[in-house]
Amino acid sequence: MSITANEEFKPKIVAFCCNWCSYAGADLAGSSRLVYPADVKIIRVPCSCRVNPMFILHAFEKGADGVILCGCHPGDCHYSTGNYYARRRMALLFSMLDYIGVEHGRTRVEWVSAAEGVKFSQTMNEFVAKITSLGKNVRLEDLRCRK
Amino acid sequence: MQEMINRAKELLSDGTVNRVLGWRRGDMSYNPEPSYFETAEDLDANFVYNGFCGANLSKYMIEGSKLEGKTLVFLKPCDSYSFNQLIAEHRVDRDKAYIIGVGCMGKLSFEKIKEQGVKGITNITIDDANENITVETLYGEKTLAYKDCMLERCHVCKGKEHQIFDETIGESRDTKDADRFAEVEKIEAMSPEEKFAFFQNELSRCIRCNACRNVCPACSCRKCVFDSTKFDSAQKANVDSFEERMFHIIRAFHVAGRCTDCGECSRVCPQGIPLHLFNRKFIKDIDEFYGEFQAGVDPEAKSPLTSFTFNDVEPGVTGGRR
Amino acid sequence: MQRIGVFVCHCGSNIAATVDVKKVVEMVSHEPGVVHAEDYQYMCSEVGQAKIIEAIREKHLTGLVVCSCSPRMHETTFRKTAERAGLNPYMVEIANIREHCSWIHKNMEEATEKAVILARAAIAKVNLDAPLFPGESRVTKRALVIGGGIAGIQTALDIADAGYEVDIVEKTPSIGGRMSQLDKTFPTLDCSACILTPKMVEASANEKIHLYTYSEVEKVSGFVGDFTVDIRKKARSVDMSKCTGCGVCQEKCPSRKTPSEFNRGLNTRSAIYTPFAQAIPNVPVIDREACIKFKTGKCGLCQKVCQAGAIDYEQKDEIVTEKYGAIVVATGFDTIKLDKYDEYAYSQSKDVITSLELERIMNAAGPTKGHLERLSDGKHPKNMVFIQCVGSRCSDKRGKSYCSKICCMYTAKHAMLIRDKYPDVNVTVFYIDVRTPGKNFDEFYRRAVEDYGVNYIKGQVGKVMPQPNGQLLVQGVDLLDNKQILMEADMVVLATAIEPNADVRRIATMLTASIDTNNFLTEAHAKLRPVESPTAGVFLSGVCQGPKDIPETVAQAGAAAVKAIGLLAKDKLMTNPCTAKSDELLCNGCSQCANVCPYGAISYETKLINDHGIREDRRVAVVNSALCQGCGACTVTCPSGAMDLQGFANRQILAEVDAICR
Amino acid sequence: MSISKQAEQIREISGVNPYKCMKCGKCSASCPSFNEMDIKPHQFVSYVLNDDIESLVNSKSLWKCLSCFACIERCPRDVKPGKLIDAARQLVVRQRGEAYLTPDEIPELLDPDLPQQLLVSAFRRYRR
Repeated sequence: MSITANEEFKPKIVAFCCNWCSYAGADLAGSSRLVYPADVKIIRVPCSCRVNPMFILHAFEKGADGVILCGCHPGDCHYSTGNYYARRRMALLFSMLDYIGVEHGRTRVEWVSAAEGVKFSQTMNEFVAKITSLGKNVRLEDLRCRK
Repeated sequence: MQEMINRAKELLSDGTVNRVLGWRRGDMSYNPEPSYFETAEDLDANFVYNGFCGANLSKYMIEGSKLEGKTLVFLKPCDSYSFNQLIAEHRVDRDKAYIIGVGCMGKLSFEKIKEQGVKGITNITIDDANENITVETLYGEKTLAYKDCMLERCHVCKGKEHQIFDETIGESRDTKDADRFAEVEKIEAMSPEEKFAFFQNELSRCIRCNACRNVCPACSCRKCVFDSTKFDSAQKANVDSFEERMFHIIRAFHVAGRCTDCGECSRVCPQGIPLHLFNRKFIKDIDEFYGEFQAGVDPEAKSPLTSFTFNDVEPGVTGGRR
Repeated sequence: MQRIGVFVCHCGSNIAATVDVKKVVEMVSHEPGVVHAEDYQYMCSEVGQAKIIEAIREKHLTGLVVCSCSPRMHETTFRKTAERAGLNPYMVEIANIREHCSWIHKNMEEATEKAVILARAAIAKVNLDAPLFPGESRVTKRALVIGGGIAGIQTALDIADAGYEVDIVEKTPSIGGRMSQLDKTFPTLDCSACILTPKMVEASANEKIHLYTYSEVEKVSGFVGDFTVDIRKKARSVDMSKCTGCGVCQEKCPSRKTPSEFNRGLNTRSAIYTPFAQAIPNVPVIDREACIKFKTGKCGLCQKVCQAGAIDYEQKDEIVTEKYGAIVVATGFDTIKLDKYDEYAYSQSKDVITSLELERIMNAAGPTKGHLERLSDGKHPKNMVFIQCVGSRCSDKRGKSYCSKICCMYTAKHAMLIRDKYPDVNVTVFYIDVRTPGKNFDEFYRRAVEDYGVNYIKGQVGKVMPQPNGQLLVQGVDLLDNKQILMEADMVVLATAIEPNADVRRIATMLTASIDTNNFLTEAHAKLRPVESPTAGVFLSGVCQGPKDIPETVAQAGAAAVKAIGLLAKDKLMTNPCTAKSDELLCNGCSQCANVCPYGAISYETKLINDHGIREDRRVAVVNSALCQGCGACTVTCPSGAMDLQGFANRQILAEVDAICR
Repeated sequence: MSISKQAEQIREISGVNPYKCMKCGKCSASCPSFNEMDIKPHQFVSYVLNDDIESLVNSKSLWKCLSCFACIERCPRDVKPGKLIDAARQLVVRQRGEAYLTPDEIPELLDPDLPQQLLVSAFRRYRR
């Protein structure tokens, strides 16, 4: 990994959050002042099922070091069934990334309800720690994008 | 083969069909190509069916369905899965096709023949029993076992049964002698570094000719997302290994749950990239996670990615299986 | 190219204390498309909004980015601001630099950098925004209330009073709910039945109210203003139109061994039964699990004795499909199971009971005809111990983390009633805290102590030990005296925690209403929208939303009714324009999108398509924007990318990703 | 070692967050050794919170706790005073260095009045 010892590695992390549960959970984490690293940037989507595997690959391509998808708990989807589809899509995608040798742990799915500010913050802290330990994403980044 | 020609001529002459979709003799004995035939004369002169007719004709029926009248299409057992899948996706019109299921004794790979150290090939003939092939070369004749020259996909043959047909002609042979997922499992057992190196090596050869996409019966979009401006993923001139990786993952994802494992992608790849390893990984995962599923068996069946159960595996668990 | 204005809010010091707003303004002003950037103390204030309007007009802005609090808070506000200045409201994006930034980061440099990135992502999205226009949908002028307890009854009465049709679906054979099981009510000690029964009668007599008792909601589809609901009317085996409610069938029924649900299993009932004397409707049901006729085919006694010929063994479940504009959930509560609290010996001794069981014992229509007696031997108790917070305020895995709210008051009520009726009984209450906020509540509790001599001890009970002589040995502690207490009791009453009715999970799933970790239904806003669920058109009434007593429940029931009436009073609703849209030129017609659509909003048409000169009939997907709710499931399923979601388009999300990863 | 360091150590050894206590007293209500103790189980928490480990360590209670775990089992807030007292004991034992209990020492210590439960819990705790 090409990080010099004295330069602290700040990972880039994209979090896709569904509008109804996880985004609200992130809001609750905020209003409860539950600290998690600034490396996490949240993109609001209506539902976890809106997240195209292409978005995730694209994020990695553009230099993200980790991507996390948060949605309503299975059974609680605002749109009834969206997260069930997301769960299958992500299960297959993550398995494929693992198969081509991308360190697993760079991708994660977590179900966070609107009431789970604590869980949201904990999840983000854990995820950032994980990505920091994995270091820079060098396998999926399109090197041309760094120029 | 003659039986097929005779039957095709009958169906043409009695007006059941307006044309025949089959394989046309190529410039060499080992490279027939898919083609329409509209006359008895053309059929007699150019129609061919032998061990080299690996091409899956299902996808051609997307266009065939738009033509006037019915088209007679010859489908091998494994091709018929693709046709069924296309019916499920409303891409072909069953009523526009007259399907003759043709027997298949396993199909041959020119690459496999060359791999056995045969050079300067001028002609290849296959014995009637499909046990041996005789390769005429500039340096003399050589006999090879049919089995050793088969396409990878034939070693994991899905069976002799046609999934859909109006009538059948000829005998089939189940050529399965390998485990379908053995190669996938071998890769799964590698370390992340080995896996990455393996795919890096394979995919670095990709020249982005799109042959895999063009031949794939599941890749039947009118306009591919990779050619669309909507996704900012349109082809870039300056391709590198990264983009190939993304292209092949996304392509495999798009056909996941719909891919019948017909193996055409690997067959046509001019660079010999084992593209089926992507599709088969998804098939294996789908089988493991959601129960066995073979696309193209039942056109009414819901694809694994457009259905779910309340207790599906969690992505985290899956990702961390090992 | 858009002309974008960026407005950075200080939110007092909420944002400005951690984010250098001036720097954010400076940084974003160089972003592509940005022609205006400013900051202000409170963007959401009148002055702040006026600044936005002024900028829109002066600089001819085509898009807005407001860097402020969560879009869940003020997105609507700023959309309306934009609209007032003549800008399409959907040309507004919010960068959440409060909840997702200033409130959770402590380092100013870090927070400012993140705020800039979040603003860039919003700018990138606005750059690709297109004006959107809401459609209209109709409102069915009828409401559904799920649950026929006091909450459901009150909501239905209020809705009916406003002139709208309302249906109550109640799963038990009678409306009335938990309140009908109570003996007296605090803080006035009037009889529960005396105040509830008139309301039950009123509900059944009201011509606008239709009761579906012994029925359950089976399926819900549709959306606000236009729900379609399947209601399963379970086979009553009694013809409601013929039954006169004479009760002879219940007297004669030979199967009498089934524990009475209404009396909490303290006595038994017949197989054909009404739960209680004042049941509405006063029409019994046959419990087919218990009925001898259904089990063996022999008997049929009730049919023989029924003068009205109302017994119908052939009756089958019936599914009724109705349309509603609004749905109110009032599913209520139950007490928790005590199987994890062995130390209180609930399962070991019949004389350890829950407070709800005590209500039945104290009730004249209850299993002991209102006499206070031990269930083990029928003896009159001399010493009674009440234990508070059984399963409430437990952050371990055994109980509930919340305060059940009603127990302090009903225990004071029980203690008082017992001391009043039986002055010879010593009553001891072990409590952790006595919580009595509420009008006349603390006075009520003090009366129990001061006027009735109830012995309140601060400290929990560790263990209840049944003795061979039938006594119960209670080991507790008096924390104020710092002494361990060992006392004998004849009866122990457990103030058992309450929890939402077990069915609520199923109902929430059908309604796509969210529930919290304790299975309480989530309100749209904890403070400002307490009776609305986050799902439009679904309202909350009573304990299904959180623990509350009767006065609060009735108040909330009325509030939920008002919200429902406000919706029903509208003729049309504006629909969310962020719906899916299919590009006909790209569509393969493969039907995959329709397979995943939860609303059945996608259909297929064969259309003549002109694809760059090629004219042909193609099967293409068409989205019904009135049905589409904008989840986006279809967009990901579509292999060709023909299906896209307006307001959350593929290119927009990718642009946000780019901005973040830049 | 400073006092607060000790308090910290107790929290670390016990894994208990004493702030979770809501002072319900169920621990004291459950304790079979309550009457033998000078500092009662429900008071352990405040001694830790007030950094008065000294008193806790020198109390009779430290050695009167039977480690029966009733308080741990029943504490509704996961505070588990029994773990705190155990941690305080660990603190003392660790300071004594190698003086752990070994099975050979048991016969000498045996007292017919000693509750069996104490013996079992002593083994559970100190035979490392």
